[in-house]
Parts: sequence; C-alpha cells; structure tokens
Amino acid sequence: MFEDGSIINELFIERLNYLIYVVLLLIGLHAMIAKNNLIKKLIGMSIFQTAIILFYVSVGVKEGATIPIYLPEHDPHGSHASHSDGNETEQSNHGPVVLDAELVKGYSNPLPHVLMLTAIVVGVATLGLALALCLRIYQGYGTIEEDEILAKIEGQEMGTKPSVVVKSVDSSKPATSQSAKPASKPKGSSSPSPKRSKASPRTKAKATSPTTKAKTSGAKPVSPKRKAAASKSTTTGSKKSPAKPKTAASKSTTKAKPKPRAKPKAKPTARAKATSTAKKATASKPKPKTPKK
Amino acid sequence: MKKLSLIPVLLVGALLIYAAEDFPEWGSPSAPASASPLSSHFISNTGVDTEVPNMVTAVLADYRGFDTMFETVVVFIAGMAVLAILKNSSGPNSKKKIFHIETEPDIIVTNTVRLLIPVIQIFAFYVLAHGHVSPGGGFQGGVVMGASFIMIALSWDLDTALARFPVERCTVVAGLGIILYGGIGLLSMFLGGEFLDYAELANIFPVSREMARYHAMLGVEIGVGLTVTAIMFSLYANLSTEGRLKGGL
Amino acid sequence: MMENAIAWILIFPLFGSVACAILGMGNKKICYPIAVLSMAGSLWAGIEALRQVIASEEHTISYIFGGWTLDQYPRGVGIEFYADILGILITLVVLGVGLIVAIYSKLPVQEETPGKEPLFYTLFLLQITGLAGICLTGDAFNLYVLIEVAALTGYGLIAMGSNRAAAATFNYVMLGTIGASLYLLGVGYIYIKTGTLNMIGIQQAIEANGLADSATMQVAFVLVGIGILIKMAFFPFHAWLPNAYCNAPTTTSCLLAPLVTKVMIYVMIRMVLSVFGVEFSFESTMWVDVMPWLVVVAILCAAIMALAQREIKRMLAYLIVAEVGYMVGGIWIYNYYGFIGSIFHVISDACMTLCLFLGAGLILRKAKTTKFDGLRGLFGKMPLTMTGFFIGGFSIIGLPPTCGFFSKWYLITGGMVSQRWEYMVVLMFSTMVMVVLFFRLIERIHLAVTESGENLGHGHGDLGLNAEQTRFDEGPLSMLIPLLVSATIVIVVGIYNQDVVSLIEIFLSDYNLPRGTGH
Amino acid sequence: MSAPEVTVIEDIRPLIALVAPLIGLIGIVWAGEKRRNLRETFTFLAAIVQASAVLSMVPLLLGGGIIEFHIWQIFTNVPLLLRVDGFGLLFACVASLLWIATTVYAIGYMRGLHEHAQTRFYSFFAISLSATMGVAFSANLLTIYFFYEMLSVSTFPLVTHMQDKEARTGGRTYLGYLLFTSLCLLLPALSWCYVWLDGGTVTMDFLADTGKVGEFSQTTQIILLALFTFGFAKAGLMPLHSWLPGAMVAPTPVSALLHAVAVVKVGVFCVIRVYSDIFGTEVLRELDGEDWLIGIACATILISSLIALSQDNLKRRLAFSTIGQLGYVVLGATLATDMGIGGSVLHIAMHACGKITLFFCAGAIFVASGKKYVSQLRGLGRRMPITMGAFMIGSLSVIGLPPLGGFVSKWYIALGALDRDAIWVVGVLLVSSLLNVFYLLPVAVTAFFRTDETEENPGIQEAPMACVVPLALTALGCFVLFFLSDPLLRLVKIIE
Repeated sequence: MFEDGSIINELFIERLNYLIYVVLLLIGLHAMIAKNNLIKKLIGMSIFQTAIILFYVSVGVKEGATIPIYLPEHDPHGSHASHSDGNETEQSNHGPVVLDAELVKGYSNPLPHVLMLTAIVVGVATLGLALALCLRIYQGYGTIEEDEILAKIEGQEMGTKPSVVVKSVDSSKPATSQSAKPASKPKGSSSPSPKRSKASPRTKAKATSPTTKAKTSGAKPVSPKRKAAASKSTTTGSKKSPAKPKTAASKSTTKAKPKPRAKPKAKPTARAKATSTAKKATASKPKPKTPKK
Repeated sequence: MKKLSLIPVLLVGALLIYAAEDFPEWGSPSAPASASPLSSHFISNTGVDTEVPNMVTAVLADYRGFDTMFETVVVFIAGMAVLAILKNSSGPNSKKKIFHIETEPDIIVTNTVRLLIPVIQIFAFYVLAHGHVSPGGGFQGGVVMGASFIMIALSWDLDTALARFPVERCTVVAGLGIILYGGIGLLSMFLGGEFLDYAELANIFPVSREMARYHAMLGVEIGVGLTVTAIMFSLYANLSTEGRLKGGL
Repeated sequence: MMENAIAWILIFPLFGSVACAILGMGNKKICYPIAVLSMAGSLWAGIEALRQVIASEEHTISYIFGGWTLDQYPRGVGIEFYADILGILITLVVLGVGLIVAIYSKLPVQEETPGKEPLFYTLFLLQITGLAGICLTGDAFNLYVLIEVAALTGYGLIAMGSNRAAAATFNYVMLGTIGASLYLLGVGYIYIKTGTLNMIGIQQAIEANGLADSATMQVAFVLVGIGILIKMAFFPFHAWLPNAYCNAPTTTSCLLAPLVTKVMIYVMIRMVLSVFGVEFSFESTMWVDVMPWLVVVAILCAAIMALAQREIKRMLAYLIVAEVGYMVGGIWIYNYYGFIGSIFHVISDACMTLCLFLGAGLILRKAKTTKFDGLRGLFGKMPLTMTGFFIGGFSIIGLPPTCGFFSKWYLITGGMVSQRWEYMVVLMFSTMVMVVLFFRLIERIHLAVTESGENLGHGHGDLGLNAEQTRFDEGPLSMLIPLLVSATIVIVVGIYNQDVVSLIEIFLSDYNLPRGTGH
Repeated sequence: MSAPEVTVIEDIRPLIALVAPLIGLIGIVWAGEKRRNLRETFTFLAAIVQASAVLSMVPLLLGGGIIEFHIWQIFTNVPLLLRVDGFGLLFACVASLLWIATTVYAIGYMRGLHEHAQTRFYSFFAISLSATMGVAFSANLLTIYFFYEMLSVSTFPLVTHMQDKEARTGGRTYLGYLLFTSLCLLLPALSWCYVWLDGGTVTMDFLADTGKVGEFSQTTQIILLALFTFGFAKAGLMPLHSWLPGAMVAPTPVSALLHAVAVVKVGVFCVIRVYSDIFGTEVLRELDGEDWLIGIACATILISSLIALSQDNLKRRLAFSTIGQLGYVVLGATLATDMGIGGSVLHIAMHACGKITLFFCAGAIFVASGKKYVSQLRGLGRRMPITMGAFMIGSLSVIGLPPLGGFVSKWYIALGALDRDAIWVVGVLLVSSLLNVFYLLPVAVTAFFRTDETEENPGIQEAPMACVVPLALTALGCFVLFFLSDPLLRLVKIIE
C-alpha cells in the first residue's frame, strides 16, 4: 500500500512533516477554541504557533544541503582557505567570491530560519502578554475558568453601568463617585453591587472593606503551596501560613470568616467556586455555612 | 461547545491536507522556495555583500534588518504592555499578599549559582558576539543573559535580583537597545543611504562597505541583546509577583 | 532628508515611543508633548510622502530598506516599502487620526490610567507605527510582523481599562493570534509556491508560473483571507470587538475604533489587488460569488445587534461591524465603483467613527454614563459636543453633505453596476437601522420624554433646553477642539470628496476592474 | 417648460438667497434668548434680504434669461449647481415672501403663548428656509436631493418643538416616512440614473438631460417613475401621507409655513421637476403605464377630502385638506400637458397663499381663545371678525371660486385634463371642489352664523396685532394672485 503516488505514500512517507504540522495545528486550534481554562488555551496557542514554525522549517529542507553557514573554503575572510587546495586559496586571496550554482545547492535556504526566528519571538511576546492578562483576570474575578468569569460578568452587568464609568468617575473626583453609585444601584438587586465594586481595582480602593477582605482571603490559599515549593524550609513556612489568614480574618469583619474554613480541603477550581459563592453569601447574609454546600 | 468547536477545526484540517498534496517534492533543491533567485542570492552573495559567514545572521540583521528591528520592538512592546497591565493593578491591599521568607536561601544553591552566573553571562556574550560565524546572535545571547538574572531571583529571591537590576533600569536598557538599533539605521540614513543601509557607515569608519555592514550588524545585534535581556527579566519579575515587584520569588 | 520621507513616517513615532518610555519615568508630564510632537512630525512626513507619490510619474515610490536597491539586487532581497496612492492615503488617515487622538488624550489618560502615562503613550505611538507600517509595507512577512506590532500594542492599550477589559482582551488575544497565525501560514503557502515574500514578486510569480489554479495558492488565499477577516472583525469573527472597545479606556477606543478595522480592510484590498491580483482573486476563485452573500448576512446581523444595544459605545461598536460589512462588500461586488466606494469608505468611516468616539468620550466624561437614559437634555448642556457627535451620526446614516453619503453613494452605485440587488437592499436596510439608532439618540437628548413615555418636561422642556435655564457645561477644550476638528473633517472630506476620489481613480487605473456601465 | 435657447447669466444672487438665512442664523444664536428683540430683528432681516434677492431676479427671468451659480463639483460630471428658472423662481418668491409674513406672525404667536426655546425655533426655521431656497434653485437631481434631505432633518426639531409624548410620536412618523422614502427609494433611483444613463456620465441636469430617461425600457421607466413619485414623500401622495397630520403637533407658524408652504410644496415641486424636466412631457405621455399615477392622484384628492370632513380638530382638518390640494398639483403634473403642469405650478402659489391664511387663522384663534376644535368656534366670528373673515376668504380661495387665486389654477388643471381627453378627471375636480365646500365652509359658517347659546367664551377678542396683520395680508394676497395669474404664467413660460 506504500507504492509511489498513493496518498498514503505521499503523506506518510515523503511528507510526514506536512501531516504532523497539520495535526499539531489542529490540536492547538481545538485547545484554543474549546478549552475552558485560560492557561490551557494559552498552551493551545503555543502548540498552534509551534505547528506553523514546524511548517516553515520543513519548507527550508533541502536534500544534500548543509546549514546555511559558509564552509571554511567559502568563508569570506578565507581564514581557513590556506588548508584547502590552491584553487580555493587564490580565490580567497582576492576576497570573497560569488558562489556558483553548484555550490549554492550545497547550502540550505536561510530565509525560513530567519522568518521563524521572528515568529518565535512574536510568539513569546504574545504568550507573556497573555499570561499577564491571566493574572489580571485572576485578580479581578478570582478564577481563570472561562464560564465562571462569564457568570461573574453577567452578575455585574445587571444593575451596574460599565465599569469604565466607575473608573473614570472615582479617578476624577471621589465626591461624584458617591453620587454616581446610588444612581446605578436601584436597578438591580442588592447583591451585584458589592461584587461590581470588586470588578474594577480602582473602585476597590474606595469600596467597602468586606469585599476587599473577602477577595484577599479568596486568593490566600495559593500562598502556602507556593512558599513550600519556593523555600525548602517548609516548617516555618507552614507554621506561618495558617497564622496569616487569622490576622486577615481578625482584622476583617465576621463576613471574611468562612474563607479560612473553606480553604484547606478545596482544589483550585472548587476553591474559586467556594470563594465566589462565599462572596455572594457575604453580600446577601453573613451566614458562614453556605460555602460548604 | 467542545463538539461545535470540532467543526471549524476539522474544516481547517481538511483544507490543509488538501493543500499538502500540491506541495512541491519534499526537500527537492528545485522546489521554488529553495531554487528561487532570492535564496540563491542569499547563499551565493552573502559573502560578497556582507562578508558574514553565517547567512542566517546576515539575512536577519542586514537583508531583512527592518523586520528584525520590529521584532525587537515587539519584545519591547511585550515588556511595556505587561507593565501596563499589571502595574498597581492589585490595589492597595496587595501588601497583604507579600510573603516574607524568614529562612536564609539555601547555601548550596546560592553558592553554586554564584559560580555559575559569571560563566552564563560570559557565554551569553560569546553567543551574541559569535553570531556572525556560528549559530547565535542578539536574541539568543539576550535570552541567556536574561536567564542569568532570573537565576539570581530563583536562588535568592526577587528582591535580591531587583536590587541588581531594577525594573526601571530594565525599561531604560530595553529602550537603549532599540535606540541603538534604530540609531545605526538613522546614522546610515544621514550618511546618504536609505534607512538601515549600513554600507554608508564606511564613510566615517575606516573600513570597506562590506566590513561596514559586518560591524554594523554586530552593533545591531548588541542592541537586540540589550532589549531582550532587559525585557526577559522584567517579564519574569512582573509575572511572578502580579506586578507588585515585591516579595515572592 | 526628504527622499527618506517614507522612512520618517515610522521613525518619528518609533523614537518618540522609546523617548516616552525612558524620559517618562523621570517626568510624566513630558510624555504628552512628546506624543503630540512625534505625531505631528510623522504627519508632516506623510504629507511630504504623498506629494512625492503624486509627483512621481507612475504614482508609486518604492523605498527599500538597507540599500538593497533594485538595480543591483533581485527584488525581495531587502524589505521594500511600496507606497502607492492607496497606501499613502490610508497612512495619512492613520496619522491624522493619531494626531487628533493624541491631542485629545491629555485629560482622559491622566484620569483613567493615573501613573501609567509613559506606558500608555509608548504603546500609543507604537500602535501608530505598526498601523502606518501596515499601510506602507510591500513585503508579505514584514506585514505580519507589523500586524503583530499593532495587535500587541492594542492588547496592552485595551487591557489598561477595567478587569472587564482584561477579560475582553483575552478573547481578543485568542482570536487575534489565530488570525495572525493563519495569515502567517498563508504567507508560508505562498512562499512555498513562489519562493518570494515581496508582494510584487509574488504577483509576478503567480502570473509567470501560472499558479492561478494550484491548490496551494487557493488555500493560501483562503487562509490569508480568513486571517484578515478575523482581524477586521467581519461578522462571524466579530466577537472580540464590542467588549474590547466598550471597556477600554476612552482614548484607546478613540484610537483603535477608527483605525484597526479600516487598516485591515486596506490589507484585504492590497492582497486582492496587488498580491494575488485581480484575475486570481475574482476570476479563478468562487469567492466572488460567495462573499457578497456572507456580507449580506454580516451586515444584517450586525445592524440588528446594534439595534438591541442600550449603550452608546456598544452600539457604535456594532455599527463598526456593520460598516466593515459595507467595505468588504464593496470589494467583493467586484467592480470599479465598488472599489472606489470601499476605499473612500475606509477614509470617511475612519473620520466619522473618530468623531463619534470622541463625542462618546466627552459624553461619558460629563454624563458619567453612556446608557441612553442618562443622556436626557444633554444638548442644552453641551451643544457643541452634541453637534459634533450628531454630525458623525449623520455621516454614518449617510446624509449629505457629510462624507458618509458619498462613500455610501459609491457603494450603492457599485452594487447597481454589478447588479448585486441583495447587497443594495441590505445597505438600505442598515441605513434605516442607523436612522433609527441615531434619531432615537436625538430624541433622548432633545425630548423631555422618558422611554416609558411619561412627560417630564410638560411640553416646556425645563431640561436645560431653555436658554434661560441653560448653563453651558462643555468639556475641556483639549477634548472639545479635537471633536470639532474631526466633525469639520467629516464635512470637508464630504465636500471635497471629488479630489480624494480622483486620487483613488488614479490608483485604480492600474487595475482592469469591470466598469459595467451602459445597458 | 424649460426652453433650451436661453441666455445663461452667471450671478451670485441665488447663493445670496440661499445663504442669507444661514447668516441670519449666526445672529439669531448670538443674540439668544436674552435679547429676543434683537433676535427677531435678525430673523426679519434675513427674510427681507432673501425676499429682495429673489424678487430682484424676476426682471432677468421675464427678460428670458436663466441665472446659474456653480458651487462645487459633487461627482465627476455632476456639479452642485444652482439655476434659477421661472418655475423655481415662482416657488422661491412664494416661500420667501410668505416667510416674512410668517416671521411677523411667529413673533406674535410665540410670545403670545410664551413658548420655550424660541431661539432654537427661529434658528431651525432659518435653516429650513435656506434649504427650501436650495430646492427651488437646484439645477440637477443630486443638488435637489441634498437640499431635500437638509430640509427633512432641519425641520425635525421644529416638529418636535413641544418635546412631549405626542411630539415624539409625530416626530417619529415624520422622520420615519421622509428619511425612509428618501434613502430607500430616492437614492437607488438617483444612482440608477447615474449609472445606466450614458455610462455614468449623465449629469441629471434639468435642462440638458430632459427625456434621457426615454432610453430605458418601459418597465424600467415605470419603476423609476414610481420610485421618484413616492420617493419625494413630502408630496404627501396617498399611501405615504400620514406624516403630515402627525406633523401638526408643531406650533402653528411651523404648520403654516412648513406644512402649508415650504415642506409639502418642496415635495410637489420636486415631483413636477422630475416629471417635466427629467422625464419630459413627451416621454411621460408615451409612458403607457402612467395613467395609474393619475388615478392615485385623484384617489388622494377624494379620500383625503373625505377624511377631512370627519376631522374636528381644526389643524388636522386643514392638514388633510392640504393633502388633497397637493393631490391637485401632482394630478396636474401627471397629466403631462403644458396646461396641466402650468396649472399645478400655479396651484403651488395659489394654494400656498390660501392655506397659510387658514393656518394663520387657526393659530390666531388658538392664541386668542385657546380653541382647537371646529365645534368650539360658535360665535367667534363676531368676536374676531378680521380673523374669521380672512378664514372665509382663504376657504373660498382653496375651494376655488373666482375672483380668488385658487380658481385659476384649478381651471388650468382642468384644461390640461381636457388636453388629455380625460373627462373623468374634470369630474373628479368638480366633486372634490364640492367636498372642499363641505369641509371648509362650515368652519366659517359656525363661526359667524351660529350664536353660542351658552355664553362660554367671554372676553375673547382679536389675537395680537402681530398675528392679525399677516393673515389679513395673505388673505389680500389671494385676491391679488387671481389678477397676477397671467404674469405668473408668463414667468413659467406656459404662455408666451
């Protein structure tokens, strides 16, 4: 079945790269579209770009050719030319020469490599920027699961004006921010407004304390793991880590209490859900039991 | 959602496979990409035009130097954008999230790194400077150099690294890198050529036009290296601390 | 120095941005003048370049970086800037909008992104650099790099807004990366067949090697097309645009909304005409039959979605999507007038979108909201602002003598010539939708009646509509003057459209497009 | 009626007539609400300048010349061109003269009712007058389209002047009808002509391109004819008429000038332009499918008259009567005979004069007594004799009895019908005149001859002088026009 000309032969034997890059590209594309976790989306993005790079590099392949760096006998400065035969030396004596077609066949095409150097750099830049966005989103919404983010945005949509307004308002003058917020309140239920105030960092500056406390303690549980991974001295690290939530909780009002209890047993996504529900709870009624269910 | 997303994905796949049939022979020297006057010119004339043995470097820094300048700009943009996104985004309560590490950094790690760092940095310079005759160049050297600073941050902590290379200085260095690159282009423009026409530098330096390109490429690569080094480190510093640049690793 | 005018167009903002980044750390105040000055310098260089292009005999300037001139080296060895009249016109639009927005940006940037002015202006200027470069470059891969420059700066500028903006930006990053990567892949397909990256070289190769019916080139055409369509927020791929533009800082939306999509339209025109060539794009592919219908769907959906909005910026965002449909349609109905229409619409739409978003920014600043219901009686408070805003609105509707009328006129004429009735009908429909949208706004601002219909003003609008009770409360001059200038531009471009169109006709005369007149 | 062999004079006076209101506008806005006298002086000055500029062109026209002024080039081969021929000048004279009267009237009316936002009122009034002049002096279709749209938009704030709920509904119907028709019917028709006549080189000029449409196939011509006729919805032809009653929420001066003179007359003006100068009478007569237009016009006349009978609100009744009268004008044009077109041209002037009188009276009654409904007018005749007398005269003129202006125009339209051997049209004219009698005369009759037993309106006397004088003048005008009809016809070159 591998006779010449059959598509199997075409794709699997002679042009394997062209098949592999397509597969990689599809994997990446599917991850970018379908995955729910932003980080997984980014991983998909990297695979996607890598596939394209593979394609370009495959274009650069040339049978019987070496890397596009002059062999010693073609070195423009002829430093190595003395070791080779005389014909070369006399060429190298009067400077570099234009290689003839035969010698050109000996080197592979430099252009694709250059292009891919550029593409790689662009990919790195995009990735770094996207990671920063993920951090920012996590700060704002306490999760990097797309559906949860959308849910929270929905929650803010009702009964609030776009957060751009909030920002421009209380960055311009706080006095008007006081006047502007109640204007938006009555439309929606009471619950969205504290969550809204979590939405934009600059509102947080002026917003009521319970929300900020809840948010910090919501992001808190990351801390001990990260520190354990960081410094080998886990004893002191783990000794201090429960201490910190206590201080935060003690400084905070009773509403911030549920979080330390919700923390230890929850996995990341579960924890995010717990915190979010807990915030709803704190907004509506200070009953600490809700996050458990 | 997942099911739906398969449809466009598979469509794209079918499209690409369909095209893959029509591609020229695998790796044949007569394929348009390899046989085009462009690539043959790069291969045959690089030595004559620029006297640089490494064609990739020549194409990167000279033939397509304009691309590479914007490539550097892209790196610069990434650094600036990350700063813009993360700068004081975590609000006033951010101090609550800084973890003070009481214990000393591990002695074995730090001492090993003490030994390694100089070697790494020397190697970075080598990669940068030797890019003309061997694989390497500004980006690679810059990344290695940036990695050395990241290594400091990993083995001690970020504050130690930032004490040696503050983020403000990162911005300055990155900007200087671009200014160096563009400045060489500008200078060669003032000397009567087009933008980035390094050959014109022969008017003020005692070298042939080809060697002028040769040396200008080195300068350009240095500019790239500066930018990449600074941005790599500032990216790490910002991302690892959510832009607070305090505490953490 | 003047022979390098094209290079100066990019050099000014590039160095200006670096200067902002470095000097701005010392003194934040210095960024604003740097930005304005470098934009002014760049605009001056652009005008100079336009003069040169018109003066040159074949109306194009080919500027090759690195001195790899065509007389000694094969084409495509160096990177070529290929400035024909179209490219230089769009460049001027980019630079002009950039200058106006730069002047406008003084207060919004200070208020909305305090402490980040240096970063903002750095990204701002680099955005202009990227967009202007896109309009000028003659190298397919360099185009990709510049697209990414523009895209990354755009991400940064948008994400400086609220958390909401960050979330929106993430989608933008995803879609934008897919688009750019597909374009890159398409360029790779072109390269594998033609062996060159230079646009003119590609077209020569297509004609010389008869690649019109090669599967690879067809797929390359599709990939490049999809990539560009995603970038220009054509209807099925528009998802990133509304959220991004609504939650971005004011200045950002003022800069991106007029430019990004339009520049991508330009890229499509460039690809269709200069890279693949008219024969390839329209004769040897079936897209000329398919695209108009996609355009019809796109315009319909965008217009209907715009109707559903209750908030100015979001409504404008969907209007942009609809306008993109106009321009793509103008290209794909494939005739002379259609191309004139879409090219002129690129220019005029940039002007009027700028006008509208500047106005929206001022409204937002005064009324503290862009929800429709918050706007009652604003006309009495800020008549100049509202006048400017409505001039932009009339232009979107297409009322003479604003420039919107003329571009729409040419588009309709194009649809008439190639007898694309469905395109004309949908143009009419969306025109009516825009009438509804904007006069709904005018009612809000002019009448004393709430949405529910109860009568606040008792027929004698005590809503600041009486001069007796009016306390004029216009925005600051640094924001008001740019708005009025852009409104004037909208009208002036309309009045002197003949001069612009004659330039476009010079450009189109190189391509044999069907004129299809007669009976 | 556009004779090719005429001496063309380059003259700026049309532009002056066009720009005078805009300059006045600056003064108006600058004077503002604080200095109302100054403001109204500016309005008055603008009206005077405009009228004098227009009138000063009459001798040139009677001398057989045509005035042109080139503003700027819109498209290749399509200039924005002002040209004054007899027809346009006649319309311009009517509009500008009546503007003066209206200005005086408006001062009395607005002040009498202490209306709000008078500055806005006068400003947009000026703009719409400038647009009207533009339409009157346009030399080709695109120019006319520009000013047509300008008029639609600039009258919106006037229609919704009251800013309340019914103002909103009225404004919505107003703009909805006008912009929909102009953007969705007119624009395609224009671009159709632009593209398919001589490959885009046609200028759509009223002089040069008359009859070029004949190149099209019959069906195409029919379609174009329909697009144009209904595209100019300001003409209020029957299916697209209901914006006009809706627009009656506007203050009376607006209804008077705009919806009895400027706006609606601009509509029929455009229709006549298209019929006589784009199609040309010959082409139109050969157009076999063109009779149904006559039918529609007649239907409009009769149906609107019937509706008017049932209206009790005085202004609405007048509005429907206006629709009917516009029907006459369109009818005269569709007859496509010189007599008919001449008649409709005359009818523009005659009906304008008569109808504005009626509106003035209605407004005066409202100012003096606050009464809006016909049934409330009992016995008002004794208390406000001048007003009601003027109303009587105006009604008779609209009905079309000699020696009043309305008679002449109807007479010529009837002659045009006879030229077409369309006897039934004459019948329609007679019936409709009868209907006019039924819905107009009762108003005056109730006012004079019905004493209100319940003495419900004590102490009502004449409206303020500023209201009464203009309506007396316009009533006088109805007589004068009857005797001026010959020079008018000579002006529009129906009879040499």
